[in-house]
Amino acid sequence: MSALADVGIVFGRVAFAMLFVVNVAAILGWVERKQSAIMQDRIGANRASIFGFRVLGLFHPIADAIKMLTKEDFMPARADRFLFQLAPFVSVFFGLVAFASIPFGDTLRVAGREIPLQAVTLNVGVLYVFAMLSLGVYGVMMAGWSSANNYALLGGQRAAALMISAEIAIGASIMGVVMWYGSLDLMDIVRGQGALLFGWIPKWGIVTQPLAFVIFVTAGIAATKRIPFDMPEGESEIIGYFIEYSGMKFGMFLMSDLVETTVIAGLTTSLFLGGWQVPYLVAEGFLFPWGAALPLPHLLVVLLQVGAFIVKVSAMIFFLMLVRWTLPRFRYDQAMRLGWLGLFPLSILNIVLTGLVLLLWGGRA
Amino acid sequence: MRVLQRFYLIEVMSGVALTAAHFFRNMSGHVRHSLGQKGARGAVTIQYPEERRPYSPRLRSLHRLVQREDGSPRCVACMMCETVCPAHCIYIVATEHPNPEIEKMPARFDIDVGKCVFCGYCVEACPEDAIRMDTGILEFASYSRRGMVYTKEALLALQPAGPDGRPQSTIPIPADREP
Amino acid sequence: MPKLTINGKEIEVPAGTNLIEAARRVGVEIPHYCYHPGLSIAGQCRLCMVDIEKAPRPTIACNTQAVDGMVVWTETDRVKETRRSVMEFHLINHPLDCPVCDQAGECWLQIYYMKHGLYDPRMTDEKVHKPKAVPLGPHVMLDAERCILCSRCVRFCDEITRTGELGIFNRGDHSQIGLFPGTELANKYSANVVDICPVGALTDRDFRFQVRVWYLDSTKSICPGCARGCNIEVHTNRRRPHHAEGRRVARLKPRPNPDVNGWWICDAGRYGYGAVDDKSRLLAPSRREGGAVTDATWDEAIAAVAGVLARVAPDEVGVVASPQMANEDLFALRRVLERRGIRRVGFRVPPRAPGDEDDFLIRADKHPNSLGASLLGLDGDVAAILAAARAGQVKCLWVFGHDLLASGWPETDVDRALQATELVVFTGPNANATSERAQWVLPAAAWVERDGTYTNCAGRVQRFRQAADPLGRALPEWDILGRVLVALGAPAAPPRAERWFGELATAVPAFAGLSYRSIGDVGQPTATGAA
Amino acid sequence: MTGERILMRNFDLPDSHTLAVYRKAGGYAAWEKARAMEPAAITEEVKQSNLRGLGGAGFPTGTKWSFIPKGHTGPVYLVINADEGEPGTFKDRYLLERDPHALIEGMLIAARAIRSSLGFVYIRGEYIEPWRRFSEAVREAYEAGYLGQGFDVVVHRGAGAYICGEETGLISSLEGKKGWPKVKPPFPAIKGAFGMPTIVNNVETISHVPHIIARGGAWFASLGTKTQGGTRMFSVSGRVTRPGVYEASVAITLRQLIDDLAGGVSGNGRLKAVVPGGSSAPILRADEVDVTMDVDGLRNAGTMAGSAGVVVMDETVSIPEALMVVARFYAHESCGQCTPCRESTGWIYKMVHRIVDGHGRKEDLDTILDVAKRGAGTTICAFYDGAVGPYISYIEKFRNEFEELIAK
Amino acid sequence: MTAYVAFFVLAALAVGSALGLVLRRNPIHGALFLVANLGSVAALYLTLGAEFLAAAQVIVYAGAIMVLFVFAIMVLIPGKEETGPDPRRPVRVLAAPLGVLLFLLLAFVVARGTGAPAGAAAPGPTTIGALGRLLFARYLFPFELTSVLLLAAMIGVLLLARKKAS
Amino acid sequence: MGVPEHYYVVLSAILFTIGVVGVVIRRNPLVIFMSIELMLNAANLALVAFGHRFGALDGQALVLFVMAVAAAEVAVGLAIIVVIFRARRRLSVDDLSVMRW
Repeated sequence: MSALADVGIVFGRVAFAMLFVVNVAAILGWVERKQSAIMQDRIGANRASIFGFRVLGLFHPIADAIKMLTKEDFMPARADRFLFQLAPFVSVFFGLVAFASIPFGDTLRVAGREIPLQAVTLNVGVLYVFAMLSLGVYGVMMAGWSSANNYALLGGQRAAALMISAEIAIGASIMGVVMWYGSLDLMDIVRGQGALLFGWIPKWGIVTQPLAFVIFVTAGIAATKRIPFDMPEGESEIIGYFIEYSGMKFGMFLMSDLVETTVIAGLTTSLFLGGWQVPYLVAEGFLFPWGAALPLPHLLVVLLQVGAFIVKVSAMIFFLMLVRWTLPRFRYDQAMRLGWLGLFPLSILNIVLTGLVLLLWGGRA
Repeated sequence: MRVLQRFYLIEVMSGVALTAAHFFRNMSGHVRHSLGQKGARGAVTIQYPEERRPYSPRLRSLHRLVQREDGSPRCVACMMCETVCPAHCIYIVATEHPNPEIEKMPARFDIDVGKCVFCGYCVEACPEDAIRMDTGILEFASYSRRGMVYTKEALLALQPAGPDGRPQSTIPIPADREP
Repeated sequence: MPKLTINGKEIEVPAGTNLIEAARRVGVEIPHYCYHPGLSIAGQCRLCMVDIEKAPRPTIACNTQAVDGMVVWTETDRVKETRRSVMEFHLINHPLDCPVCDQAGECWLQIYYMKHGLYDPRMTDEKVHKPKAVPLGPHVMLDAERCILCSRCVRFCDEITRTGELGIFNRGDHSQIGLFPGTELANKYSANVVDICPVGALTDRDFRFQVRVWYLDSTKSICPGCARGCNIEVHTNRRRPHHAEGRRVARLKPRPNPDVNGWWICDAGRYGYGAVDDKSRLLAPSRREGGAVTDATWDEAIAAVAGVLARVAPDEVGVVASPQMANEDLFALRRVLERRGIRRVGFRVPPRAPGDEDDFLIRADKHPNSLGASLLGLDGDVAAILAAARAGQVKCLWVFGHDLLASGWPETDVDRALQATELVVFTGPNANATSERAQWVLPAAAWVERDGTYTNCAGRVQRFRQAADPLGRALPEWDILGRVLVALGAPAAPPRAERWFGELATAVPAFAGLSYRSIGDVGQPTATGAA
Repeated sequence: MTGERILMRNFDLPDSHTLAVYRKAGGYAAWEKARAMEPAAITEEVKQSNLRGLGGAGFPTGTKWSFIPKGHTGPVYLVINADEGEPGTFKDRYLLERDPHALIEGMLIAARAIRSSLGFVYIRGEYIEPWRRFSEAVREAYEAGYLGQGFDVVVHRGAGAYICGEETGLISSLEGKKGWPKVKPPFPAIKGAFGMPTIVNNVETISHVPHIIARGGAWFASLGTKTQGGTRMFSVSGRVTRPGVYEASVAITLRQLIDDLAGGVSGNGRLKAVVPGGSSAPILRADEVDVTMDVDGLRNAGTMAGSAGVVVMDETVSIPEALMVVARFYAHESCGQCTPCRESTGWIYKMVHRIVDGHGRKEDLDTILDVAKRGAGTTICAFYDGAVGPYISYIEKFRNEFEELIAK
Repeated sequence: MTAYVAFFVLAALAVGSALGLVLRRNPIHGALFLVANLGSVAALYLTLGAEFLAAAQVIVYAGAIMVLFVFAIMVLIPGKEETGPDPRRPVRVLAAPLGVLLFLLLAFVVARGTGAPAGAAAPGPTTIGALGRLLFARYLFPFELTSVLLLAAMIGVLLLARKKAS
Repeated sequence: MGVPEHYYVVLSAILFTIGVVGVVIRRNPLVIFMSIELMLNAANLALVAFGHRFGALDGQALVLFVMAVAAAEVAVGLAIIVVIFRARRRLSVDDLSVMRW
């Protein structure tokens, strides 16, 4: 019975993470359209209707899905059939699994069980997410290579080069956070952000590691290959590694974009925005710096935390979209220069600075 | 200022702030409007298929072949357009014209609109003013690749756009255009 | 050998050389229309003006012979000015219909206007009108308005064919080329006037409106129409398959070679490429069992043929080679024969009707490589092979290209020989009655689809080059034979025609010292010369 | 200043074209004298006489004869150019009609000088009576034994092309081809009719030869100027009181010729312009007529002696219309061989025609002048240079008349 | 039990993908097989409790080294090299028996080794901290040497990849 | 945690052998390179297994060094291959027996 419950709990944790990512990604298609439209003084997609009901264009993602499912699933004659089929799955897969070790709440205590609100507990969680992100590049390269199309190949190569340069910066910038909070476990890092600096500032990563935050967000956008770093695909004119894809396979590439956006948002939240932390909310309830306290029941606290996580992720996604619809595209060499000559040295500098600070302030050294 | 610009970040943030301002202004307009506040409105664009902006007379739209007075094409099958076409979407086969004063005429003149990039070079290259892109027709989607191929007869039947830029002639239903 | 200076460059030329040719040798091009090295000098286009020091005014270069110590300048202001005026005169009555003119793209009026004209037009009056689209003969169409009256065509008919069908009629700006009453431009070389016409006045009725010339690719080749081996250019249309009714070979043009054909080819050769894109082309190896014909892979076909050759006694194999095959093919065949010790081989099959011949280019032997085949020692008695076949002594008969049933031998004799043979193998580019009787058909690439060499009637080895891809799965004969050779156990066969020729040159004394490089574009005589 | 009539001395005799009359007047005596002379001596005598070609080009005759290659062994031809096509010229017609035997005698002497055994006389197709008279004379000469003994004469009639008056065009026509001039070199004296050395001389030139042989080259030379000897026949036409053929020394001035011989401008008209040497000669204004009529005198005056066809125009004549007539003539007669001539004669005619019709444009005159000057000297024969003479001189000397028409 | 299942599944994956690498003609396929192999080995590390190594394996090997490989293969697009006849076929055929021989040798060594006494120390909890301390204490010098090695490699690569000054 | 370490070592031997065979039979230097990586990897596996067996972390530390070496080696090796390819347009170790060209 309890084994069954264990299995159920594990299943529930994984399902929550999965469904969270998948649904957010699905809704992001609509959000992206609407947000960009409103930003640009437009209305946005609103034509799809069922019996005349349009519901703010919410049927468009459904229509898209139907369209993609029913479209001709085209494959170039000289394509590498197996890799061509595999590539979109690889692409989406690593995006999805990367979310697994991101904690969306503190430990939930129900019926004497301690349930960490995280799909998978890993003591090297940060490295795990990082590893999965770095494997995402294979989907892109496989797609580019197997299409037997020079545009696709070039797109794949550009994507690979871009992602490598971005991931180096991501990895190095994370190191600062890891040093500060002294753990590779994401749950530990989030917990560490619950502490207060000078007694009243939440010790979020954005406060302790501002430089790392900027580097991470920039490199994170680059890792998702979205504007302003969309030289591998450049949907408006370049057309990249997925040029030969159609139907649902193409849809999966589209989705992997959104999934990666969600993952980056989740990771940013966990590393820099305090994860599921609500300022001054501790396990027993609110404990404000001026001494006031508001005790809350455990379940409410957990709900508040999960809610805070979702709000933070949403806000981060909103920000990423804002950037995507605001900035023009970098040229390939500019992006490379930014990655290798800008972000990478800066993140190394950040590690050194963090080390110095920790040494001098005696933080954890 | 220059040094700061080189760091992108400030510039990026000011750009993001601008677009965010638009977003929130429009969003609040939309929300207030839907809550019944009549005066408030978010920005609204032209609702395309129903509302149309008049086309510029310089607009390059679907091609047509100009007729002589007797209804035959003015085209003399000189292949200038076929040669200049960067998309290789024009297919001409020339044949002898019964009148020796007119060197030749097209036996076949197909344009594969599916390949066309609407650069207008064919119009520029034509020495006879026999091909124009002034039909005002922009919507010519088809369910098949072959449906995108317009034959000589189809191109000859098209009329130039009216003074408002609206198409004067309708294109045949794609299924009827099987060459 | 007078020594003269052209544009500051000193050069020595043979006595009698005119200034256009002398300038060409130092790389200076003097524009001209009426001058043609193969024709007499008319001096009437007046374009080839040059400045000769001590001469009061520019002089025409075509009619000025190089003299020792002459100092010639071809680009002085005076010359340029004169050229520009002459270009203007040429274009006064020339219609501005370049876009519809078939010559556009290879028209010397266009070329020289862009190089030497570029004046502002002043002629605003009505141009002189003349007849258009007048057929002069089966191959040539005249547009008199475009004619610039260089008289090359007239001189060609007077001096080269000596048939004199053409003349210039009327006077002044109403002058026009025309046929003398009661004649037709139908001599055996008539279409050469199209080549020498510098403008679009004379066009080829066969080629007219088929392809614009700028779509064509040109490949140096040799005419396979007779033993003369005229040098030609094959013009192929690869970029616009919907043109020329899908023909890949759009036209043949003569290629100057003073030692073989001068500047000319006969009409029979010029229009003799029809078989290349013909429906009768064999596209894939095929096997006939019972009445059914099935396509096979090359591996199967080679294995089957080689298997029979290996199984049957050498005396029971007969091979009818073809003088249409290149030297490389014939040598590869010789290798196959040597390997099996086959001795029944020949290549001479009498035609049903004797070929025509004249004292200029056309030879009666309608095959390009008869001499090459005999130099390679394949000159056996085909009639004897067929006789042996009738007597049941030949089990396998391999026929290359020939239609034995349409030869000069009685059809019934050939038929009996084919019936008495167990296995008939046919190799050639096109199907014919004999291939219909073969158990194995191995499709060969046509001559424009491959590289090779022919030895012409004068013993000159000349190269032809690949201008198009082989149709279907056809292969050059040397490749087919090379594969058979390997299947018969030889270690490896040369992978390219050039390598085959290299082996040929080392093995056959007549070809000693020859290589593709030494043959070049204009050919080289064999060591033995004419046989 | 009229002097002795040499060529025309027999013209007034009745039946002057017959052998009998000619012999009675001393004919064929020079031939008898020449038979005894060495060919080179004959040529020398002619050289001394300063006789210059009277067909148009004015080339020294003796010099021309000496161009025959020395070592040549094949046939040499003597061709007489009687294709008198130059507008305003009609002297040869008189010679052929009134004194054909003078020509035959001259041919015999010239043939001996150049060692020719066959002579051709190319008579203009329209000259039917001259052809008949001359053929008759040839028959008489054969009967009398002058011809047929070492020298034969073939009479050939042209078919009506002006260009056949050009020596190589004439040779082409004689050979049975289209009458197109040939490219030079080779010159006819080296390689002419049927590929053999050929001397082409005008009727009038050869008709002078018997007199030169009979009376000596020095005498002949003394009749004219320093560079041109003897007399010549002037065909005077147009607005004069007495048009016709007049023989006079080449040293006569144009004014003397018009006023003294031709009786001055007809009616009460005032002289406006004169064409001194056939239609190809550049026109002279009334104030330019005080020039001697020899080759070099006229050349120095910017015109040419040509065939000595003098056309007189008075104030009633419209120069543009005159040019239109001339231009039409050249457009019509251009043989069509050389591009500049073929195309620009037609073009210039179209422009002049348009000007006369009142549709002229301002730039037309300059275009005509430019086109004419550009084409000049670029062609095989002198036809176009001949055409350029009137184009340029008419417009340059009477530009105001053209401009008035254009301004209308 | 689950541990055995996991091991054998992963071992099968590792061997299969290794064979794929060696036997597939197409180098891209080979590279992807190697990625799979590295992944399964990383998973094996997990079963051995070496979580940090597993992550490092994926990041360094699969994420960086193999991406470089795939990148290089895509840039060069080879693949035709091994289609022609092989002049040294006999030598290469010899590889298979030699390989078997080598394996037998190794297996023999392993078989002998298992008899040796197991280490006294029971497998203790392997924390990343411990690993870190080990690296920065006992292996500090090699660790620093590694950085020198990487620097040298970096400079070398830059030198090699530099376009010839033209 | 029940799988005996020598299982891992045998697996490591198998992988190593496959790597060796790959190096011998393949002609494409890229594939040979990858086979070498496979061999290194097999050795790593053995190291970790031994470390696990002896309860020491030294094995893992060694693996980290191997990884660093492998990374350096791949970077340099690939650079060399790219340079060779640029010069030859062909990749086959049989052609690379000479050290200069």
